[in-house]
Amino acid sequence: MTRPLRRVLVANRGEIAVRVIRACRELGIESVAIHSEADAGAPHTVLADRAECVGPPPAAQSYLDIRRVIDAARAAGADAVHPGYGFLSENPAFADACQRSGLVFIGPPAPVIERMGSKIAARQVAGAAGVPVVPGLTPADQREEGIAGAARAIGLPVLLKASAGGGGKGMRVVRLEAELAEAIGAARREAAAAFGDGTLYVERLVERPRHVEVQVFADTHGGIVHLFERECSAQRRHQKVVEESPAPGLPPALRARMGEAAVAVAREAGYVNAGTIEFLVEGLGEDARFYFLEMNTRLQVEHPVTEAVTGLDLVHLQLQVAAGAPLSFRQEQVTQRGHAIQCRIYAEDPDAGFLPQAGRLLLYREPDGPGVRVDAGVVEGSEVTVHYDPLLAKLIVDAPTRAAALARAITALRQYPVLGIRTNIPFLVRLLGHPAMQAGQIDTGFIEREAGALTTRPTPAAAAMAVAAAAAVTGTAEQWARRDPPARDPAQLDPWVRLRGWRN
Amino acid sequence: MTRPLRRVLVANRGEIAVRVIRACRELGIESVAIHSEADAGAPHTVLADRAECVGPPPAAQSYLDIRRVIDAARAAGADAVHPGYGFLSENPAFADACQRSGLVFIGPPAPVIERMGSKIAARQVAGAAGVPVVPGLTPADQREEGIAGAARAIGLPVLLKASAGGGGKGMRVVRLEAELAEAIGAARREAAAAFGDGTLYVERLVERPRHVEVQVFADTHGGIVHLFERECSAQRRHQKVVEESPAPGLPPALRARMGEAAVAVAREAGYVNAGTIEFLVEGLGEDARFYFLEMNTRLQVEHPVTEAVTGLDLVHLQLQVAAGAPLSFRQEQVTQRGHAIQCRIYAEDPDAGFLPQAGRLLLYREPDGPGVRVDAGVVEGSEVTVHYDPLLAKLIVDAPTRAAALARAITALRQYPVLGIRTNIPFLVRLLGHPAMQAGQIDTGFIEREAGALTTRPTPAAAAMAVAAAAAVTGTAEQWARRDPPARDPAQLDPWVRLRGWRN
Amino acid sequence: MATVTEARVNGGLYTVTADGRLMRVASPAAGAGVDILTNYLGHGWLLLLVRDGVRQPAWVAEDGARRWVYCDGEVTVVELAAPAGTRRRPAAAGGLGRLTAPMPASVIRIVAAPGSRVAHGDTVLLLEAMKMELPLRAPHDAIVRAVHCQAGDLVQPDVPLVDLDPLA
Amino acid sequence: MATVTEARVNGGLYTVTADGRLMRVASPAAGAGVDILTNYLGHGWLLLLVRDGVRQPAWVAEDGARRWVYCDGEVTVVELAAPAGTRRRPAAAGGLGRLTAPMPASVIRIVAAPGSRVAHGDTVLLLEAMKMELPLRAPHDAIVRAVHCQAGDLVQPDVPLVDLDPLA
Repeated sequence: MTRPLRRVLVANRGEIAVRVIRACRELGIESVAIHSEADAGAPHTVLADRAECVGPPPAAQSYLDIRRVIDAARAAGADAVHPGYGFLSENPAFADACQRSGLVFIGPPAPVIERMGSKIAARQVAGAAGVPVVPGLTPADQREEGIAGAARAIGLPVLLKASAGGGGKGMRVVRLEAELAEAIGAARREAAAAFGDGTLYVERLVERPRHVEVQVFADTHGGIVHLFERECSAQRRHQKVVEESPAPGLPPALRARMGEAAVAVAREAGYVNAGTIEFLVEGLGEDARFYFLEMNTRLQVEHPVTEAVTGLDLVHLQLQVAAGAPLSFRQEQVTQRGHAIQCRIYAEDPDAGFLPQAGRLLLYREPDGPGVRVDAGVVEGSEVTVHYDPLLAKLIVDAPTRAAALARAITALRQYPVLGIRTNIPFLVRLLGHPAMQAGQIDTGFIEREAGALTTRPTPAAAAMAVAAAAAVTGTAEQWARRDPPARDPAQLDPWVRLRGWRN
Repeated sequence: MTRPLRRVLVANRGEIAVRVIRACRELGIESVAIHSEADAGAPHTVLADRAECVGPPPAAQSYLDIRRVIDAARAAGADAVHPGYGFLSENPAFADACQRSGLVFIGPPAPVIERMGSKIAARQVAGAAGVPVVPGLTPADQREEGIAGAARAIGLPVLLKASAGGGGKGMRVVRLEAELAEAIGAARREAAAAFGDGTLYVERLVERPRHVEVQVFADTHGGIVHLFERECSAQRRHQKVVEESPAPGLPPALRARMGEAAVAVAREAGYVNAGTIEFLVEGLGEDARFYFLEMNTRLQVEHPVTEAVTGLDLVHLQLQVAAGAPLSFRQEQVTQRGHAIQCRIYAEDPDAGFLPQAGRLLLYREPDGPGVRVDAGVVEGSEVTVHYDPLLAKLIVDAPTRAAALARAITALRQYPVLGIRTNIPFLVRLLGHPAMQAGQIDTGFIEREAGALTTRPTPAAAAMAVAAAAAVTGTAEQWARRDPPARDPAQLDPWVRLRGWRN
Repeated sequence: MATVTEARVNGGLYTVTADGRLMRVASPAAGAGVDILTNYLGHGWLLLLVRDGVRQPAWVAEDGARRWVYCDGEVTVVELAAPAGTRRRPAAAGGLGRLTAPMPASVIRIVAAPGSRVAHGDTVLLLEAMKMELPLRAPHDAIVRAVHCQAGDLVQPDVPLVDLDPLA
Repeated sequence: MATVTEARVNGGLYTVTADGRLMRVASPAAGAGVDILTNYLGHGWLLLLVRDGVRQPAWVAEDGARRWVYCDGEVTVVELAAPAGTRRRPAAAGGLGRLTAPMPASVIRIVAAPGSRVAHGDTVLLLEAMKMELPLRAPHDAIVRAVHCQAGDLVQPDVPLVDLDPLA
């Protein structure tokens, strides 16, 4: 049944394309990058063995164009396609087109993507697997009146979501009747732009829920395992910001039941390869209950926290399962060890409404050291453009305990200078230091409620001094380099020694 | 019994000082760096909360000067001292001076350092613990004739070692009578320079041995555990180059017996804090035997591979145990998961006899991504001086299997440009790709035997092309930056698109 | 050899004495000063600040007349006074009467046509960047005087897109 | 706009055509050429080589007239032809008759005094750098003519330390 992959086209860009290309190389598989005209020379195209240009900068004309991507795979002689996340990863037409072109699609079969991508069908699957769901529906009448009517029938507050995809795109909370019309229009346009399908789903809003998801993995031989949970409640506008594993305070019995429920849903769906079952968790401790929310039929942005606690490499597993290999381990061999936290580094200005930012990375130095992993789609000198998702990189830390992991993440963020463009790094430092985050007690509405405390901070005294000094750092870098040549003569005193004298 | 540490002086430099300072910060402990005049502004002094200058560049007048280091600790108000590895870490007089100054020495008590630092006493301890040893002695007559006589009595070939320390300094293999005189002189001078003590130890040379060591940890409450083994057979002139865990091909029963033997030696020694029991392993498979070689009474350079497979943080544990806390886990809770490999990045020229190199790091970019950890003592722009050990950084990778870890390490090394000074990175790429390394079948003599195959390689075709192109890259960096300003207008075509046209 | 510069940060006045790689920053208001060792990092600088013995690193990047600073977990961007003869970039782009894009974006829709009346907070123009909608809202009650773009345009920051006549 | 340069690497002749960030390197001997896209990386460059569709990155750093190149796991240092009027560093420092330190080091001991006879391989001078002993050995049978250093000296590379008179 095993058919080794020789050459994989990675139908994505940014950090996930880099991550998949690396995994291919580690397994002795050739990689083919695709890129738009704006991404020629981007890190994922530098790392790959080959690359194909698939069109002009707008994603709809390049990364989202099924025909061009398939043509690129054929032109490069690829035998398989890894979709990454976002873009075409949950588009059944793409999975289908790959199969019809003789390309292995590294993910579940097209009909499974289609079924689990439909909120209604996915809920039916969960129901058939005996897993509880949150009330909601995709109105047959998709006009504004039809969606508004459905929202009223379920009862406000409701959540509007793109029926075709996840990731916070096209998602809106509606609490007041008066907000309905504008929210429906905005959600529909965002959904159409992001997924090529403006169909909306309306759901009862669970107040103060936690978002806890379970990673599942299925091979083509009927083997299915779960790889424990991820806590993703730190969200801003339904966009995850910080993810961790294990979920803090999750009772062991609940964790076990959620794992079993996730495997049951995947089995009921006929699932293959990596997938994620998202749950809402309501309540605390032994009273907590969970509801099936949706399934993501692809690798998640936050898969590294699962890798850190289980010691598995999810992209290696994806490639192996896609080649027809059975899972090499059983459920009881999977361990959840230590604590991992991922911070998403976005090009956005937290002090200006989290507005996405574009520009050149003048200084970009990643933190390193024990328990620190950075998955990046940029390097120093990269130009961040307006065309794509503002995710620059992910910082993943792991440590023996949650407290140590939090401290490690904060230390790493404070050693992560990204200059030339605003990022959310300062916001992340404040978020991880917040008492509720330190206590592990946050729900999906936390960041919105605490927005004020998290986004404003007076310039620290040291920073003001540094700014004053920076203003005095004149001359070009080249001039500066000449100003003080390296002290190759060991007898030459370092200026710091002079500085000590100066201070007396 | 617990006395929390508030402020720790790190009596070291380079990557290990950086690593310890980070650990302090993660545990909420203030850190004090020390530095010579050559190291003002070095990464470890930038990261620390405070720093003290301890003297001029030569180590003997700064990092090795007990009085100055103790004075620095007092001046900075430290309540504890972490010695790192090398320098004063295995000097019982230093541990003693700390204690007499009211400073907690983060390591074992001075008498234990002294006992286990003496080859004779350490062998007696091992013998008392029922662990086999390799024949050898420290001649009472330390004149050349006395040492030569001992070598003849044991029978050539023999190994001469510094009685006072490890790390390959002062170590010489003597196979021929004619080499004895020069080897004794050189070993004695190196021993004296490195450890302040030229006393030599003479040992039977075990041919084609593997060097496998076991990490142990003991608290002040009688708790002792081992954290599995490290394979350190990839050595050049007794200096470890690549370390890994688990040791490839080590039979599980032998692993278990070595772990028990290590704990027995540590218990017999009255050991406290982190230590390593080094063994020589002779033979393969079920016939393999092990001999106690020596004990290192400090953190090892290669401790990160143990951290990767066990999920523990050894420096956190050191700080906790030094504060009087009991170990928070039992032996049976320690797991060895996946496979980890460490490569030491040295400033040395493999194509010129591994001569240490000095100079400025013009370009220094670390690899990142899944399973990649870099512990570095330098940053881009750092000046590497002639005064200290040439270890710049350590690359540690971990992956679910040894094959994946090897592939990951090679991929990472090939993405690790260090320019401006020669390093052993190209050598490491060749070493990890060697069939014997891929098969996990190397002994401590492997690198010397294969020196030719490992140190020479014709310039690859692509590299020759790159060199030709590099010669054409003219103009200063600043001029270059101005030459092609960022394409902020998305309509502006990227040059790569033009290049495609050029190729047709 | 030492040069002395004055810098104003958040309304505070700082005196910077620089001598090669060494600097001392003093603020009359803040009392004691801070000593700084500058390290050249290739395309930027690492400043090591020392005050009362406690150290703090700061990274600095150069962007024309701007300096970007990362220190103590916060990013600050400072614009140096332009030499005489060069045009200074306005501190806040867009004035009371005009709307500008905050970043490069594409225009999705003109919501309020020229001549129409908009209330404070009304969306005047809908932009999109990085797959997110960016509504440009009226900062006050106004009449739309002119619109300088159309749907589908790619627009740059700091370029006026809509002129508004404020209503009293 | 394109500039054409010739470079000699390992005896092979390469023609480099550069146009902005694009370069094409061709070698008459090697047949097909390679296309290169240059990325500016702050204090160095990242070259992206493409040959027959296969890509390979190369990092380049500038060090005066030298270029350091990391490509395909190997480091190569190339010295550009010096402009007229500047002194070129000798390709191999130290000649047949003199010994030099391979790197900055300190002198531990003068083993062979001026006037003494040394055989091929004999240690003439003992240096130390980075805690390792570095013996300087006679490259041939010789008489030591002069020693230009003494124990304890810190010595720089490329500076003659010992002069030898070769014996036939």
